Amino acid sequence: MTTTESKATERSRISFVQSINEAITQEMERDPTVIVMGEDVAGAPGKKDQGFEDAWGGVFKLTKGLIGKFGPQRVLDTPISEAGFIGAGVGAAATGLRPIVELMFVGFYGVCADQITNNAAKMHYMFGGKVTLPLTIITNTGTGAGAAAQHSETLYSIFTHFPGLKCVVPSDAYTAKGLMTAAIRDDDPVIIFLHKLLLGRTRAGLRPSEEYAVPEEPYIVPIGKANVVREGEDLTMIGIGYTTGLCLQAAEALQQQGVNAEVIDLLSLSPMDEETILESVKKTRRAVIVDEDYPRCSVASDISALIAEQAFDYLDAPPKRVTPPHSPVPYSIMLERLFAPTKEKVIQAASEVLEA
Amino acid sequence: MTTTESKATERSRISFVQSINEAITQEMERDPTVIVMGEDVAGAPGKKDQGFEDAWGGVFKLTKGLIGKFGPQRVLDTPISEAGFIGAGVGAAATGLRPIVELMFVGFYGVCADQITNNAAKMHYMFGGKVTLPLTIITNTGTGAGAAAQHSETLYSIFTHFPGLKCVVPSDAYTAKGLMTAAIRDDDPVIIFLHKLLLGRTRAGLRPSEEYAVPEEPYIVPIGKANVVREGEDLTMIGIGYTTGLCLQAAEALQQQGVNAEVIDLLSLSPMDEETILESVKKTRRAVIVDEDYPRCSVASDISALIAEQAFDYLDAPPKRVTPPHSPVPYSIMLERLFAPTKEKVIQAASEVLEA
Amino acid sequence: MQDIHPMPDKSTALSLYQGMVTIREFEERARREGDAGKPVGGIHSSVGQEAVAVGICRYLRKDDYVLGNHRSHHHCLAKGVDMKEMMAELMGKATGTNKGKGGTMHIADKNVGMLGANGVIGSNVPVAAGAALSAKLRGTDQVAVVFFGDGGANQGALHETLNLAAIWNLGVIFVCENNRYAESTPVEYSLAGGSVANRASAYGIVGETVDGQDVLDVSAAMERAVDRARAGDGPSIIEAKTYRYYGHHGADDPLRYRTRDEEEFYRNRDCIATFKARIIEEELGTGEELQEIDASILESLDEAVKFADESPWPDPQELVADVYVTY
Amino acid sequence: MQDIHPMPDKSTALSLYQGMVTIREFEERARREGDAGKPVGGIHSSVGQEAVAVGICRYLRKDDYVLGNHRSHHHCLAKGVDMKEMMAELMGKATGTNKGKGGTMHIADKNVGMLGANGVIGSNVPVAAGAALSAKLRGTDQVAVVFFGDGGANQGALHETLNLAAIWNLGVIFVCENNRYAESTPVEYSLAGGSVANRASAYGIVGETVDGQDVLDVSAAMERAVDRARAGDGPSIIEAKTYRYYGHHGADDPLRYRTRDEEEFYRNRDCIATFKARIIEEELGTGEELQEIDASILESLDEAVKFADESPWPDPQELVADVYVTY
Ligand SMILES: Cc1ncc(C[n+]2csc(CCOP(=O)(O)OP(=O)(O)O)c2C)c(N)n1
Ligand SMILES: Cc1ncc(C[n+]2csc(CCOP(=O)(O)OP(=O)(O)O)c2C)c(N)n1
Ligand SMILES: [Mg+2]
Ligand SMILES: [Mg+2]
Repeated sequence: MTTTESKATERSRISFVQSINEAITQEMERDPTVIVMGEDVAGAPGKKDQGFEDAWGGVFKLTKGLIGKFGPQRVLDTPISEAGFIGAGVGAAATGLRPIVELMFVGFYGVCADQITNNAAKMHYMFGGKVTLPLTIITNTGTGAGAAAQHSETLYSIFTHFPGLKCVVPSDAYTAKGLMTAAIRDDDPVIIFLHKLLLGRTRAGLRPSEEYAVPEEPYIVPIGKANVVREGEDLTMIGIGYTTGLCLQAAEALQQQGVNAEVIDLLSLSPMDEETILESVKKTRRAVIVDEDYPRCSVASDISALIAEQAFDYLDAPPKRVTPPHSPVPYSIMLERLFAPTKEKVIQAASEVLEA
Repeated sequence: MTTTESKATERSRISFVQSINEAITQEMERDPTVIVMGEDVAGAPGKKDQGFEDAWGGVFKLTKGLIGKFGPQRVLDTPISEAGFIGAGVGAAATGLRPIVELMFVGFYGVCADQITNNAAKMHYMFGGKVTLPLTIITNTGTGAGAAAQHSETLYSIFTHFPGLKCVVPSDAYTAKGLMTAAIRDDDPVIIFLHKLLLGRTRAGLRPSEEYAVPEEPYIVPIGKANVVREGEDLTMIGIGYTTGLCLQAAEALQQQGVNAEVIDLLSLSPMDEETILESVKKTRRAVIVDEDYPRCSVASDISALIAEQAFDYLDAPPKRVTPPHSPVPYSIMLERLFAPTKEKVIQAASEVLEA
Repeated sequence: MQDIHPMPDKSTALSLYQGMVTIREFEERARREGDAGKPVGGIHSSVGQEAVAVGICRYLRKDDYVLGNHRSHHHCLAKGVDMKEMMAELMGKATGTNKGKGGTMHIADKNVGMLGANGVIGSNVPVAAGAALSAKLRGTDQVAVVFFGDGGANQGALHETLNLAAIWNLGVIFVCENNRYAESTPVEYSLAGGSVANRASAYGIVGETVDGQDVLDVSAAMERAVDRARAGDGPSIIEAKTYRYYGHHGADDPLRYRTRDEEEFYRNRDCIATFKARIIEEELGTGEELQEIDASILESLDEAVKFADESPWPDPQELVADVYVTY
Repeated sequence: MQDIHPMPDKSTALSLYQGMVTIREFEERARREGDAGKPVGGIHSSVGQEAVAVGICRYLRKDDYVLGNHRSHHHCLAKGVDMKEMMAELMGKATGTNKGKGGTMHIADKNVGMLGANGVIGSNVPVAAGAALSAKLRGTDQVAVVFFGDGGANQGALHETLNLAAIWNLGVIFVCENNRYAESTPVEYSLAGGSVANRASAYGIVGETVDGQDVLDVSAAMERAVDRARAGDGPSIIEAKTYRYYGHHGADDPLRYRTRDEEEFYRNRDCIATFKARIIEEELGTGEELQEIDASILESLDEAVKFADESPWPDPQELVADVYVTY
């Protein structure tokens, strides 16, 4: 019992980063066609004979240790040429491999968007379904690190816009491993968006500890399914990745005021689990959507429109969005902390929706 | 009288393309800092001594004749290096010029998105307002030419997503000239989206002929203002560029059935004229949004969410969106014609909204 | 570039001839079908550039990869894509290579190693590196060829991919079809340094310039490049000097930016006519034999057009099919 | 690269010295302020690379343009950005160069021609061409300099801009600070062909390699490049071989990918120490004089930190200000 228990304790302390790392490791063990490419995904490339290897393991250590296990043939450090190596990922995916490529920060999408939205997203369709592209793109998002306008974006909305791409956003270590595994095994191009502030977190960050230990064996969190992470009757709060935690915190606070909020962890933006959203909102009749992406033409807009159009007759109040303003991310910590959604803003929005 | 009349007739026959061309010409005459860059915006560069000049005048002749008037210093043919020359547009705008750059088809954004969304959109903000970027980007959009998945996109939604960019979409020759002039004079980066199928049209395409002649003298259609192009009480139809014409046609057809539709020509996506939309919908209590961009995270979603959230208590029915499916643009004409909104689909949606 | 290459054996010579005529006649036929009102798309004709595609594909195996650009009918045909399916694709029919969903700028047939034309300039270049990487990791000696134009040479993706292929020693062959124009823009204006092949030295790889109107000059350079690629000696650039006889696409009048004299010059060095003359001169084939080849091509084209004409349109359901494998 | 350049006159020598020490001390001070818990951002220290920035800016006028990258404090200081405002910017204060909205990777001051650092690799390269184009069209002889790293050399935008600047004959000077690493990736691994300067020949422009630890070698090449640019003779590449003494950023331990020996080698050729030794050796200045310079720099830094500390935070309204000029 003690061994099992301490094992569970140990597994419950696995961080988000470790969890992604474990998913990649296990899939690489399972399937020899899985490879990893990106800048400093190992680090110190070509210097093994000088005693250096795996110097970085990725900017956030998501790929640490892989090169030791799988060698430089399958773990490829790249030059700073995102169009080049993400395009190479497309070509490798079309010819029998399952590449995982890292786009270090999502804001860098602009130097390689063509490969993602014109090639990865469209080839399967344009070629009449005769070529498949099992490509996984990992990218890091979010504010909170004082990294200013180009290094703190979220941007999953623009990828969700494109037919042909799948977009997933884990919210904790458990969903990180499961979605990462699902992404690698998926036959379509999948982008997995990882929020900086989640990376160091253990699963306990989102839900209470040991009973939610991250399983050691590989498992899948299905792409396209949202989770109801808290049940309630008074309103529905919808979170995406990092903001799911904010919703849960807000729900706890609201509980004190006698309000019982349901919280949905969206997990998947494309496809999006419209059913779970609608079912919940039809029950609670009120909705708050919490998203860190820019407000215009966003996932938050989509969800609000979905609810308005499909659950119109059930609503007691209009849906409400909690998002940043229509503004780039400011550098100064004093401004940055005003930018993104916070627990307080979620509570405020919930109160407004409840009063409406 | 006859001269005036025939002048008016002539001016009413001015096409969308001529209208854009006239706006650029007049602004270049007025302001020596206005320049034009793009692939084949003149054509046959460097071959004047062999008797060739202005061979293309742009892929759609939007810039025809400019090089003859303003010379190769101000009308610059570029290599196929969009990141290079649009980035150069950013640098030129930051240092005293007002560049107009052409991104031939919006689907090519992927090779130069970094310059548009990381530099043009953010510099003014990141630099504390101390640098302005009076850059105009012209780009061509839309289905209807059998040009398949990469050459037929709309994509204004992803640019509207980014704070710092302004996005406008003219719907006819009159708004084309006025918005183009406004864009050039604007101190912020503005993208003007031109639908292929509108380019050859005269103003009569949207509204009846002579009384709507395109004025010869320069004028502005203000960025951020929508037009109510048809008044009605029974429902509001919101069109964007090409789809405004579909809304008007649908409105005519509905009139036969005794339904009196109001039609809004949105014109500007960022900033968006929320007031005009809301005022109309509060009056008609029903809304149909018609957009050719992909449905997810789109301007259509935004408008639907806006109406739901801000006019909730006024609505007799949920808003309805008429958009393409979540799919790339197919090549075959038989499939392509099923892709985009049509007059019939608009009528169908209107009927559904009216019955709800 | 070499002045005169010895002719290959008879069957090779006739097969190269056949390859070039097939392309020429396919393009001419597609053009005519378009003029007759069939929805063949905005074709970028490859007439004039046949020797490049045929010369390059001469030393490729079926399992090697080819990636094209917007002007790729010749690449597809030279790599062995079925003419009937291509014609059906142009017309947007369900039996097309891409089920009618790609069209002229996106023809692909993985079964013969044609990984796709691509409408965005430069976009397929990195994809080719990925195909070569995949071959390397899978332990095969397949090579990947990517075609791009003189205009395409100035896209950033090419630079990134040349560097990547060089440091990873990938079996990619970068083939620039320098037909002197990108739309109406002459290469003398757009290309700093004046040579794509010379840019190879910036990356420490081999670059060669060949006469793109001479199928033997093209294939000779290609043989060397393929040998290097299969031996694991890395990528090469081949710049083929060639010419497109028609406008950029159907609606373009090239005399707005180039002289009739210039056109004559190239037409007088036509890749098919000169090669045909040598076949006859060196007695590798008779006029009749060649006519038979021509006739059988024309017959196949009649069949292809008939096939395309009689093929069904895609089912309306196809609009939303193949967006994903699963969704 | 030249072995030994003659020293300039006294005042120039002292001003170059002062320029380099200013950078060194600014970086060290910002680092310490960060260690002490002040929100200076994830600084990419330029310590070790001072001679490049100072050597390049030696022949620039105030109205010339400089564009930087993520590691740009030295570029800013060498171009004349105010130290106080820079320090305030690092701390996110309202008095910063960018009103606290840009931070370490985006410092800009148009008044002294600093058009901005930039956090996206390669992103500022085309912008520099635009500044040069604008100068040309406005009829001035201003030049534009863009700094990028050995890692940045492999971004597509560089290729596009080199080509563009060459065909348009723009007064852009492309300065590659080859400090041997991009994060942990050695240039020997990432850079095909091994030289950024040699890539110039691909575009028919001049490329020079200089000793980036020798301010005089850098400035000598720069003088030639500026002359070409002002004379309308087009762009140049200058590749400066240099070294960053610290990790990629504050949290990076460089000994995970390079040896102490290698670090020692470069530190022993420190750009400031060697230049200082020559000043004294050639009697252009005494130890005391130099100490005075040092002291006054340290004093200015104290003032800068005090200024930053005492400056107000941006008003909350600033969050949504400056998104547009009008909206
Ligand atoms: C990124 C991008 N920019 C512009 C275009 C429009 N375009 C299509 S073909 C073409 C010219 C291509 O010239 P080149 O590469 O020389 O090939 P060629 O047409 O001569 O075969 C251009 C500019 C495009 N398809 N993609
Ligand atoms: C397009 C893009 N890709 C990746 C990064 C992340 N990144 C920041 S600095 C850096 C290394 C840059 O190396 P180099 O150009 O040599 O400059 P150095 O840091 O050595 O000064 C990388 C990969 C980025 N900022 N932008
Ligand atoms: Mg060409
Ligand atoms: Mg470096």
